[in-house]
Amino acid sequence: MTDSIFDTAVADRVAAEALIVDVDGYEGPLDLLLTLARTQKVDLRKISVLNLAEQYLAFVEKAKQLRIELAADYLVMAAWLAFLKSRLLLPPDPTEEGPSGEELAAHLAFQLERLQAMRDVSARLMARDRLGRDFFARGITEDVTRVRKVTYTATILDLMQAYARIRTKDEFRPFVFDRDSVLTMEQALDRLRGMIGYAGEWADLMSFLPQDWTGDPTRRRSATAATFAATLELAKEGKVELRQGETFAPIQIRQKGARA
Amino acid sequence: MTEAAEPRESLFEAPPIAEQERMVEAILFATAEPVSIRELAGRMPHGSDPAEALAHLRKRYEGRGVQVVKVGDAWAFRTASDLGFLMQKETVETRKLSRAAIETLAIIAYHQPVTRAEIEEIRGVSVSRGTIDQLLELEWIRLGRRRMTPGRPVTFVVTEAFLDHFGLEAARDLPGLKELRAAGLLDNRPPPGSELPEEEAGDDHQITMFDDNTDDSEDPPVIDPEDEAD
Amino acid sequence: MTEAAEPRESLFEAPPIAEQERMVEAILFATAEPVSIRELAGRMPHGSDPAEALAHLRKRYEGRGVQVVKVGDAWAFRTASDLGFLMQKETVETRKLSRAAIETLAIIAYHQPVTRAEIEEIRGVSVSRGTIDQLLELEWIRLGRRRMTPGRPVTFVVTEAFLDHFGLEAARDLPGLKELRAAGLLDNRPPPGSELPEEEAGDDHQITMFDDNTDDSEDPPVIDPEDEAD
Repeated sequence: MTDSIFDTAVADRVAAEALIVDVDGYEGPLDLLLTLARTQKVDLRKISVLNLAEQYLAFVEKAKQLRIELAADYLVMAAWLAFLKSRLLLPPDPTEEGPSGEELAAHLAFQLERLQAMRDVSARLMARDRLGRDFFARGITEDVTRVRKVTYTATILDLMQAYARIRTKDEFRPFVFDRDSVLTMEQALDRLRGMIGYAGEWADLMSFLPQDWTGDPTRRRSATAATFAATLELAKEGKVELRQGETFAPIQIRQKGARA
Repeated sequence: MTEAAEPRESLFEAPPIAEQERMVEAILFATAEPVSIRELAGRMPHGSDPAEALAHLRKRYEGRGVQVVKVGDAWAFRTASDLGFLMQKETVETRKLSRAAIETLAIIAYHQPVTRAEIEEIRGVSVSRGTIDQLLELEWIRLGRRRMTPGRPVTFVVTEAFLDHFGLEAARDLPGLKELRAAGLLDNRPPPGSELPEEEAGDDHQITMFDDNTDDSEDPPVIDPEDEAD
Repeated sequence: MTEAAEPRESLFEAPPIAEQERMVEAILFATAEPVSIRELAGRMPHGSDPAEALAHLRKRYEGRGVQVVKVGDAWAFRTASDLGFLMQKETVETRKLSRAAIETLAIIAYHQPVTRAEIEEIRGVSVSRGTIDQLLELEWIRLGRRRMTPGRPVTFVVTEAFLDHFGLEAARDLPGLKELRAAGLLDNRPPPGSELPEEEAGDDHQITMFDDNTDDSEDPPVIDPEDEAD
């Protein structure tokens, strides 16, 4: 009996020392609090937060004595717990704003319980049958070959439009005079140079058209345009003069200087 | 199998054969290469008879989607050969035929049998080998008879597959220029209903367009488009 | 194989269900990755009912050495876990996870979607960059939707690979989830006196998160983090 009491006392002392020595082993103040809470050996829901705060503060005090440097977050937690402790011990001040000591304590208890719960489920999760350890996927996998197949498609509409396009292109191709219906300007010029010497008097441009180019409208148009262009060329050369009475009136030409 | 070598082991009870079959199944499934009987025996509890279990397993998978097959002197699961097509993931990509291809196809359809030189003359540009090849590959055109002219050039004609695809009974059912114009297809406007599924678009137009042709079913299937050209 | 291009093909009769079952069997056997119903449907002939075929297949493999298992909204063959001892050779040595990594993983799984600040609040210690990176690298977690709170922090959720690794059909099958929820331990309970309005964060969301899915088994069991982002 005494043995067991003694043992417990020793175990607690060893644990307390271990706490201090292993301070680096804790994953932060909450983890440390959880470890301390376990030493209360009660359901986390029934934990005395006041006791816990005192345990923690005692721990920090001891660490200081042993000149163990505690990380800042352990000290922040200590300050907060000291504040919590005073709140819990002093009668509530009705004029004071903010949450009560009980509320803060309850939240701390909740945090500890939640952390513990997460630890528990972590263990349960990791203990599950796991892929590659307890159950296995197919060892020989067959690659799925990706065949990229391109199909071309066209609709009957595309087809008809394409054909229409080709034929329409034919119909509306840039208009080109067929050779035998075109009097070129060069031809007209040659012809005019030969005739201009005889144009002493004003004469209608149309009278200079070749005889066989006056009948067919297509040929007449071409010959007219070419002859007119040729007279402009001769006027530029200073060989002929042109005049026109009014818009659309006949254009007349004569040799320049004929009257001079 | 190993009993003979290690008589004492056989005193331990081997798992029931059904259980051994499960084991072989799992091992063949999970192992990265085919597994020999010997290796099976090495991995299964003593006293097991992998050959016997394997025989059961083979039987069980007869006619299934996967088969237990022998590879060298080892065993493995393999896809049933008739299901090999499932191991191909086909991504079908549908593309519009290029303008050059569709024009070439149209000329062949309207003028068949037609030589390449003639196609080029009608299109006004040269026809690339690729375009013809593509149409041949699609099986929408095929080689016709050689033309009995100097050089005996090959001709092209459209195929049954072409008619099928375009929903035509015969190439002569294609509307001529006059009908195309009547249908508004000679406009440069974006074609009405170009977004429609082909069958719909096809049918609608066919009704209007083919009225002209319906009664002369005896006509040569080659349409002379010049008939309608004005 | 051109069916995709021609929806009318679906009018053709689908293969008999027994044949579809073979196909699903072959497809699932061929790969180590879980295959979704959708992908199955994409690879099987039109009109097939992969879900139905799967149900048959699952039944067929009950008690066998390999099993048809559900992983999220996908399916895979896995060896029966009681036969793991046969597979020593195949065992994949996974890097041992640190305690921090394991706890972080559990917190993400049970609280998803969860922000880094929330993980730190639960563990009472800052989360080192390497921890998250390691879990991301293992592809056990991924980014969820950003939280619609000031700073729009990123959230983390677990992946299908996580479910696969731990043999879970869905996140709602996590061990002890129901009890934790019932005990209010999955509530996002802000510290008293903090700025957050208390009602906003709490249990309602969590309950919805897991209960929504319970009765429609076809739903992707990987919880869609989008649903819960507030």
